[in-house]
Amino acid sequence: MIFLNYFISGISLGSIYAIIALGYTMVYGIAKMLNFAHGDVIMVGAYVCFYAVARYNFNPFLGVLLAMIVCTFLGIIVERLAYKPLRQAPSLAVLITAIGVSYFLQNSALLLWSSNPKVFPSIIGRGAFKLFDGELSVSHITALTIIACLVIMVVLTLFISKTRLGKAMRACSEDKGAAQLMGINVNATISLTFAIGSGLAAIAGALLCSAYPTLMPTTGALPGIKAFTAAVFGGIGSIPGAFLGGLMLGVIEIFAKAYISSQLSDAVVFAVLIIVLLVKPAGLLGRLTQEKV
Amino acid sequence: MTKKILTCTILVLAMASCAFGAAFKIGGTGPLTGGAAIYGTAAMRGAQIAVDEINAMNTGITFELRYEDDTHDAEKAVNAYNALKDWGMQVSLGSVTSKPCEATAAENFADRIFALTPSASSAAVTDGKDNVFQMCFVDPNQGSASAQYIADKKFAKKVAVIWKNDDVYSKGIRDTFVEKAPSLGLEVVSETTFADGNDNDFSVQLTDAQKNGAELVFLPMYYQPASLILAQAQAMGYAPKWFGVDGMDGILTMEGFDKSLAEGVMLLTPFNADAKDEKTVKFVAEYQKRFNEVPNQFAADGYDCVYAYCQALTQAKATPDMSAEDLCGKMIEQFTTMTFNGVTGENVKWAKNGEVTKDPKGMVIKDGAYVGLD
Amino acid sequence: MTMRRLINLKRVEARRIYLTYFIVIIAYVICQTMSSTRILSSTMRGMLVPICAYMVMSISLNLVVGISGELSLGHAGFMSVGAFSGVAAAILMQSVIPFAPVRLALAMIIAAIFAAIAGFLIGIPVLRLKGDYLAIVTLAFGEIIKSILNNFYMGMDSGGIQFSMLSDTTRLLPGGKLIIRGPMGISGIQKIATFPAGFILVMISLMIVFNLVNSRSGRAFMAIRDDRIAAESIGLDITKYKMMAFVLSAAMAGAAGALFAMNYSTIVANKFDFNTSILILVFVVLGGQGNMLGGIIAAAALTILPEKLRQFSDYRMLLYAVILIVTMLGTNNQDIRNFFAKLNPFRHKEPEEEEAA
Amino acid sequence: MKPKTKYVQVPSRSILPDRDIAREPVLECINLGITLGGIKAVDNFNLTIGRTEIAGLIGPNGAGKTTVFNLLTKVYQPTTGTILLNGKDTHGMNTMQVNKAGIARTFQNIRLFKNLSVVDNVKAAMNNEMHYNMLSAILRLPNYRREEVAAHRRALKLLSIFDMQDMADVRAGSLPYGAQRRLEIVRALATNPSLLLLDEPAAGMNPSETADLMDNIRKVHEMFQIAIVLIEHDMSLVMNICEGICVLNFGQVIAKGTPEEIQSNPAVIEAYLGRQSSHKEKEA
Repeated sequence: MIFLNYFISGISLGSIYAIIALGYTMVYGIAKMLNFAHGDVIMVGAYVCFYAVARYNFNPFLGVLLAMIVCTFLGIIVERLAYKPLRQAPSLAVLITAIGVSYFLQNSALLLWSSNPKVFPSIIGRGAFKLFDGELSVSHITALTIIACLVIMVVLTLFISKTRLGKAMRACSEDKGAAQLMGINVNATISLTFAIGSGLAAIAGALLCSAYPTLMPTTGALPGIKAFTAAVFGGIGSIPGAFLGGLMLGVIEIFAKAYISSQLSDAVVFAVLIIVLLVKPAGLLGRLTQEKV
Repeated sequence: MTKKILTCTILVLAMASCAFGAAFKIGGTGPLTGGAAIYGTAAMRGAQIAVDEINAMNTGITFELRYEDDTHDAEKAVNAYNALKDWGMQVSLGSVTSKPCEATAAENFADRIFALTPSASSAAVTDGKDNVFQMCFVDPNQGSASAQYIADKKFAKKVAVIWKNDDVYSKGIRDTFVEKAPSLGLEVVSETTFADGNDNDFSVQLTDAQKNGAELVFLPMYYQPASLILAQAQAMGYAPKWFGVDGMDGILTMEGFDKSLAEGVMLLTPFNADAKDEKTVKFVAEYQKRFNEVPNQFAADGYDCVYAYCQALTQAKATPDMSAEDLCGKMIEQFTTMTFNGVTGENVKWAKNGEVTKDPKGMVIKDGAYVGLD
Repeated sequence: MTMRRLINLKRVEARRIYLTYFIVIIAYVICQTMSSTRILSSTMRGMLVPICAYMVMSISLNLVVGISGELSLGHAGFMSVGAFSGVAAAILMQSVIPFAPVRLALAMIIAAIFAAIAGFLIGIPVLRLKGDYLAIVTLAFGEIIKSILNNFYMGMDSGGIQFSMLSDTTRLLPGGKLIIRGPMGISGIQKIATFPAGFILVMISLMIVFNLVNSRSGRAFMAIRDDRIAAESIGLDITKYKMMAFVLSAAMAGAAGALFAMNYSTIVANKFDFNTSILILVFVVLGGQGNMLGGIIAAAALTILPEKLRQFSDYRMLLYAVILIVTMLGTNNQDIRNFFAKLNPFRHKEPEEEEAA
Repeated sequence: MKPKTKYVQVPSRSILPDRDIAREPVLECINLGITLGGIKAVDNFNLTIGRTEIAGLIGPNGAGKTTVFNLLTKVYQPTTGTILLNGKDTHGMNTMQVNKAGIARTFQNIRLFKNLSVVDNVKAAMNNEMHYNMLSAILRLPNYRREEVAAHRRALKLLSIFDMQDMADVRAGSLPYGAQRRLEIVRALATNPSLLLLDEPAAGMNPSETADLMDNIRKVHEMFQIAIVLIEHDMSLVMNICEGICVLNFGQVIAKGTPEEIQSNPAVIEAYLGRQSSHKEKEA
């Protein structure tokens, strides 16, 4: 039973990674850039939600919605000012700019909201589903996170495969030049990707801070890196891959803590990542592209 | 708003120091940005209040305070220290956190600038340096004091320890606690860790403690992860006794924190923001007025440091025109002999090696407030 | 096709190499004079050694990123290995070799060797991957190194050196000393790193990279970077050369780590985390990939910048972020670059790259 | 290993010219095939190239010509069949090893080391004939200087075949298109191959450039006495220069023979020449 409990802890941690990884992977898949500021957009989303719910007594779901709107605008602004001018630049330059944006958001948050940790009010309370006479418990927030992940995953997949905008996104991801020739507005499509990715970040922020309720300006940074790892683990660019990668990373982390060593759990997690990438160089569900000769 | 007040005080201060002649230049480094910013900011604010109060009191001693950001990093702390040296710092408040302070303390020692750190608590800070003193308990003492306290009060026989594996403070307390526990009849049945980056989920640590029948969980850590541990323990229905250290202080002041979670948590801390003595009430009121927050132990330590300096400088009949090196000799003389009363303790004394002796107060949280355990 | 477009690469490169040496030497002489005559502020004097260490890190990572064309996000890991092994070696040698400069030099060599070994071990799996996957695996290794060093204990007594992992199980005899103490790192380091030593290390690193670039190995690195498939088709051993660049770079990073660590009295594994790796990468990208002079100037500038921004107190790191973003935009946006290029009449106009299809 | 007998058994070595008949061929492909993405991109490919032969590999777009080159140079590992290079099976070798064994190539999409100078592109290809180690390079020891000087001289000499010695220090990526193509050939030659594969060397060249190229290929052939296989759409070039021609369509060899035989082969005319008179357009 303890094993199962650990497994569920792993799933709940993993579902958080998964929801962050979804945003990462989507932006990567289409804009082909590692948006290291994603974790910090999550933090901003969480703060907006916190202030809406805790200070101004919004309905939690309205709070999340507000956070989504704010983050979407933030995403668009950041994209417009910092990333768009670098469309033609080498990818490393964009990566460094993203890191600059990450510092910027963190330090703005520090000035705006101070360094004092805030305790995030859970958006759906702290209850849990008890199974097997209470031997096993799945907290509501875990259930909500997984449902949210699944919904987002399905909606995103449908959006990308069925809608016109989604198809434009896929086209940009395959070949920007060709997409342009087909009359797709590549710039607008990439901006849209950022908008959606940032909106997702707001949801991730609310869920992250509901599950692990402390909120600081650095809250998003480390989960962001873990989620990035999860996205690569599942095959970066692949939406189901991000979901699977996130869940697996969470489970591995908890099992490593429980059965190997809590001190070395990070080392174990990253070692597993390396092994997976050696066996499957494009991640679990990723596609390996062969260079044409 | 706080920003404005700060600027105003600095302005007033600048004018004051012009009006009354020179002031003692007192400087410190601490994390004002980054993940540890809360500790540095608190210590700086505490010190600032003390400086303003002393300057207004007309005791003949005036201070000019400057805090520099070290982002909780030894390299940046040395840079910050050097910036203070360039400014003309005469006495130092060291650094707020342990590792940076180890680095700046070495500089203090080499430059013969006296340092009294509010909260850098590792033993290596003062080790081998005659002019570096601490306002807070040194970590090993806190570990052994906690073990002693738990054993004396017979809180538990079986204890679990959860500590932060990449933190000097946590590790320092944990080491002596675990070392001392067996001789006091305490059995450490579970010992688990966490680190930056995996400090969200504590289910494994808590399950391990529960599985091994720990009646008490010792938490040598700061309050932010502790708040997560308490919440998750409650969610899984695990209710052991909790015992914290001085870093736990501040848990009640977290915005949005459900105080019922901390019900019954015990901690050893030199400072209690709810204490009713005159000094504490005055300090807490002023802090709340300025910053809209309840001061934590870091703020109190910063506050006390400045007052301790004030006392020592007065007794030594020091004047601001003295060099840092002259002041250093006088301060060593004073601090090893004097007794100080502050908000973090009465009858505070320092040993020759810079360690502080003050009585840790056993506290328990009842109805969302600290109550003395004794 | 005008002949003006055909820049004589050899001449440009030779000029750039001599300019780099020249600037480094001049900068050293100026700083050393100002430092010894105390014109330089304490802040600047305190930063001389770390700047040298970061310059070497920048050169070292440039060898991987700029010259070999692989993205590494875990370079601080090698610095960490070097810092810990170098400092430990220096402490162990303290009684045997009382003369500090020799001890420092030996410690840096030992640090380089240990970091090179780490680089080799990591290189075996890492170099099989490409692009972003390689980047994430180097990140992972950086984290693993940090995690291991946070749990590593080493002590010495009259009986010799003892190691342990996870918790301190070394049984040191009385008089023995625990040198590496897990998360507490190493404390009480003798500060034997000096600015001249840093300068020498920078010069050696530059010499290694410049001389290597103009040799068969350097050409192989760059050939592989420019076109892996073509490089294979002319018989270059990709794995061997990638490994060579990686190990050499790790060794340089190790020496830099030792230099850095011995400028402070204390060192912890957490110092060398992802953020430090990124900082070094910023030096390289800002200075221009493959451009050693740019890299070392960026290293110096970005180390000094946060200190010069202290007057802005709380807004310091915010400004730092803004400056970083604006600089990246300014150096990489074609419109902005063209604008500046127009202002500068002496600038060589780089020809637009024509993709041959 | 029985390469000799196998070679004798292969019936389809019709394009081997008489002058090499007494010598072992440089290359033999036996039943070579590869499946890419479920499609048999090349199937049952048999070809033998003599020591000093110049052969052409032609066929419509998508016939699998470049795939054959990729198989020979092990960019792709063949799913079936054997490649014998100088009588030795190349099974299990990678691109680098195949090059060391004697095959050098150029690419359809030019693959130069763009940021290196012209001469360094050539010297990079001479890597395996230099032997000084990293330490000699860093310390600039005498053997470094000696070998570098020798390599530089040889590189310039190779460049001079194509009249490129004056551009030695120019960045390869900034060369005009034709010069880039020529440089690729020089680079391939610098590895001392016994078989040179040229993938559309005349693509994008104007007629006078093509004529120069033809001369240069002949010159190279005479100087080095090596075998050359070229893929080319420019029929005038192929017919002029090649002693033997192999025609591919849909991954299958449909004809082999001398230029005259090919020109009159009905299958070829139907598949290739008959369907489009592209070489006429190209010549224009």
